[in-house]
Amino acid sequence: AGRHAAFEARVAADEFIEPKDWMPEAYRKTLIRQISQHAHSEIVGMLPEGNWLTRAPSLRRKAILLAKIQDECGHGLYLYAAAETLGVSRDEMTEALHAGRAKYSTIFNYPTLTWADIGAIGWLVDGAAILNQVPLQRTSYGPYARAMVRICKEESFHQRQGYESMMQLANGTPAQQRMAQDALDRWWWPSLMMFGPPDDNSPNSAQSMRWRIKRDTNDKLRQKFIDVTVPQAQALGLTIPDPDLKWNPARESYDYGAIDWAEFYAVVRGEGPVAKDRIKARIDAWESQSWVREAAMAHEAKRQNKAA
Amino acid sequence: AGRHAAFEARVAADEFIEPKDWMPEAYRKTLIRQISQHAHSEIVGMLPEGNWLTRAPSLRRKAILLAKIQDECGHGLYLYAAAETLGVSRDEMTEALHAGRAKYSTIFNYPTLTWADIGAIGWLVDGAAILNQVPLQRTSYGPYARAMVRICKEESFHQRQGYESMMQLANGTPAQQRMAQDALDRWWWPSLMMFGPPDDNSPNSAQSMRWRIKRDTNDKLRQKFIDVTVPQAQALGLTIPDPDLKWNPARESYDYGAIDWAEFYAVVRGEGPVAKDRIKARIDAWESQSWVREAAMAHEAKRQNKAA
Amino acid sequence: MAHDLAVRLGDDALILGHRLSEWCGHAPTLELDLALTNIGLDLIGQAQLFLGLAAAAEGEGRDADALAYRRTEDAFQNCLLAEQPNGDFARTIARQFLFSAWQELLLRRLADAADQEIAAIAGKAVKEVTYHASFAAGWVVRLGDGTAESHQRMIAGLDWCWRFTGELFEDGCAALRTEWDARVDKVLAQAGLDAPEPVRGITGGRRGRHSEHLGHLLAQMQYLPRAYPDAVW
Amino acid sequence: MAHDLAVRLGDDALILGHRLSEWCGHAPTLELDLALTNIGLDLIGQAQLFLGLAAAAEGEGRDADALAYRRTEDAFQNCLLAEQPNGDFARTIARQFLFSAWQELLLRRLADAADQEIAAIAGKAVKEVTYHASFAAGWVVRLGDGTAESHQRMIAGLDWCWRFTGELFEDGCAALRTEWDARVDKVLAQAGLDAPEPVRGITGGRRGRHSEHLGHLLAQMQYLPRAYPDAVW
Repeated sequence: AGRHAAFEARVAADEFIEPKDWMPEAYRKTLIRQISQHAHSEIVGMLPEGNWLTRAPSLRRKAILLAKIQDECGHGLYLYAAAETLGVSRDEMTEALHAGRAKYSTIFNYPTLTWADIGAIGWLVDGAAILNQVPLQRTSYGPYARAMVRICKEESFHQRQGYESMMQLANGTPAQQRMAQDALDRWWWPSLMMFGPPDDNSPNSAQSMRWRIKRDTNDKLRQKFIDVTVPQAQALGLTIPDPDLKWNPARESYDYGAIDWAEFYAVVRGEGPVAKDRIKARIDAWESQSWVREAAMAHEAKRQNKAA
Repeated sequence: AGRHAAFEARVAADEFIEPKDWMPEAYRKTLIRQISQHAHSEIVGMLPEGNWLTRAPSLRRKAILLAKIQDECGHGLYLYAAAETLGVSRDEMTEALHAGRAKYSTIFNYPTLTWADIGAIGWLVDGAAILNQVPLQRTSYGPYARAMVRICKEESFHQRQGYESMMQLANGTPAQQRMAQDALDRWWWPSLMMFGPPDDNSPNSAQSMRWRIKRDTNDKLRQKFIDVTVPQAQALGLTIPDPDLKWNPARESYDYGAIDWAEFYAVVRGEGPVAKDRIKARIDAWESQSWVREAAMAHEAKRQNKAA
Repeated sequence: MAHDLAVRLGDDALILGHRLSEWCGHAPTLELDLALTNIGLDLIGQAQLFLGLAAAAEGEGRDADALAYRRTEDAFQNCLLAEQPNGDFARTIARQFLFSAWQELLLRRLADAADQEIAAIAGKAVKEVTYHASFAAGWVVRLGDGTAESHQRMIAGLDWCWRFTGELFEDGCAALRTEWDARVDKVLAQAGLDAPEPVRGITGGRRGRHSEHLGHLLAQMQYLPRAYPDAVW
Repeated sequence: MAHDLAVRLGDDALILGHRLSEWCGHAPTLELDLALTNIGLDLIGQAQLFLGLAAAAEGEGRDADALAYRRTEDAFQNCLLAEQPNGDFARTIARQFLFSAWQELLLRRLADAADQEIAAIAGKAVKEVTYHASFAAGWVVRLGDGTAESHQRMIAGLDWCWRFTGELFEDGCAALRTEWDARVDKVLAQAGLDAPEPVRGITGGRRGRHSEHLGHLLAQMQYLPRAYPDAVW
């Protein structure tokens, strides 16, 4: 009980907990769940963007997109490494993803239907991710916080690139403008859902905030996202697909329409439009190529035998 | 010896030999080789055309091409059935093809690089095939001759469609005209090679002609093809890629340049530009889907058991 | 109304016909190669007729080819089931059976409908489609009742397709559901297969919101008319 | 002359970079996903520079994107090896090793060549390519010397690619052959693999006569600029 109180005190004092430090089992489990979910999201998130790599419309855009997806793969690797310091292996986490026991962000269960979706993902999805992640640079678990510092820097670069890509479309031909508006129409609501269920329906939030695994409530972050993003959409000449969206001078914030939480929970349950495609792609890549991983291990064993 | 002489006499009198009739072993073997090679050519020949099915540039062209390839598959089936009357199974013939023991026409080891190749194949390849095949309607083996009657009718339909498709290109935009000329440049010489080696290097021809398995020499058919095709090319405004091609008024035929027989024999040996792609496609289709054939047999066995 | 219907029927036939043409030269047997290209050819023929009708109804000087080759993804109104990748032979068969059984019911009704132009095409097409549905049903039974492997593959194929079947009964097709359910149940029972669990349907195709697969298909299909905009083929 | 060289170098990099981008999200491990996209990105970068140079040398107002996205198949001058489909990981590695080992030798020479513009790009790219060749060589050894399955797959991968290697030494590259042979022999020996039997080489890429694979690749790659000819992205 003494070490428990000491742990809580260190966390409350915004000190970092390190892998060798004692920590409550629930803290460890919650972190594993959160960090691995975040890692899985980076990896599954490569798929909707990868869908347009072979059709990127200019060499510059192709290079930017390749670099972005590469960064995401790197983020996944940092995050798996951070989770591994908590005593879980990457293979175990991968297995949990493939078996459906571990989640990833619901947003990646929506399809990328046009090139504008690549811009919209950078602008909206990375934008929302940054708001979720910036506070995590000061989260209580040291390895996670340090991974987030690097990730956040790259994410805001991606977000600016995404917005720039949308601007190109918004200033482009009528067909490009339509494409941009259509992308906003489809990605707006799923982006708002990225902040999670409303506060009055988010049971673990209080504990996570006390542990500094979370630093703001879902609704507060969501409101912040809306307030930042609406003027950006206006600057692009695009319309947010929410007839109830209105500036509220009293709150100095935008009021917004009701979110379809039934849709959110359906996608969380694995019923998103392309959920089956996403997880099948990951499982196929993993299972049909186990021979490569086995070959690398066999060769390494032979090499070490020779060296011995 | 008496039945041998009787056989030769019937053949010489242009009578049909039927499956139940006695025939020399060499005749049977030669026929199996020739008919199965012809069948394999129909089946492998589906691949270069199938390569453009998903990119056919109009609904009409797509339908025509689908129908044509379907006919070829049907020809393959008739021909395998004709060969089976000689005591070899389709599975044995398939296995010989996949193992490289059986040949198919060298022409299908060249790639279809543009849409014009589809027209060129119809015009030139089917055109050459018809000249080879028309005499076979009167070949001495009954089942083969009857298969050829049906095949020839369809082939000449394909040949006209191919020529019509080339005409559309030749009368089209400059880019289409270049495409048509390029296709002629690439398919001309391989088409001439379809008639086989020159007569002075075609050891089995005499025997095959005595048996009425062949009715004209390779060089004679080749000359006939050239004489028919050159005016067709002229009508299209296309240039035959042979600087030595010239009308010879004494022979009332075209003189033509030297054929690169080293290239021909290399392709016969399996070294054609896409030979590996072709045979791999067939083997993959066959081997990776054996489960379908096994399922059909298992179900049929269960059904018969129930009926019994 | 009739225009929308013609576009939907034409796009279904075009996209599924295109998918079947991808099998050409690669089917498990020659007989199946023939059957799949044959069904594909029937569907391309239907696409020509229905899209021709749709283009004429528009009155904007476009023809069936313009609709097939010059529209972008979001203008296609085919159902999501039709655009699903072929997968293995079992998935192709599952897709074909579920689709053709539905298409047969729809065309039967349309053959007797008030719109004479649609009725004429439907009346001709329904004969073809009756064969497609029966061919596919036969293979559902063979694979379901074949080996352990084919049984598992048939389950996986149905499972892949099932969530797209709800969409078939949108847009005035709700009345077809009972009869379709009965047909599907009967064939699955013959095949020794359970009907997949009900799932949340995935829709959007009729409003131009497709899966990620359609864009790749169109990139191939439309390449030549896009690359050579002035050419006639 | 310098123009043709820049087109060849640019097309090689573009087409192989594109092929590697097809792996994205589907590699056997995350580290390999990162490595393959990384090599792909280097190659796309090289393509921008070399095609930019080629376009400038033409002086017809085109830029690198116009060369990449508006040429038809027959104008591409990449080697046939670069356009071969990925196949399994072993074939991808075979292709990469055979290509990068050659590209490294060529760029090393060009970095010291008289043409200053090409030398500048080559000098930068050779550092990247040295890594590509060494990465791929490492995996040739791992797979060749790994399990029985990986050994067989590595043999098949090399066998698929081998007939396209002769083309690399055309067009003034004959002098690279001895050094390339030595490098390849050394790596194959380390991997416990025999060099494939000499075969009749398949060529044509440098003259715009490609395999059937390039057309499908370009249909995807060029789709958007073809479908929206007036748009800037």
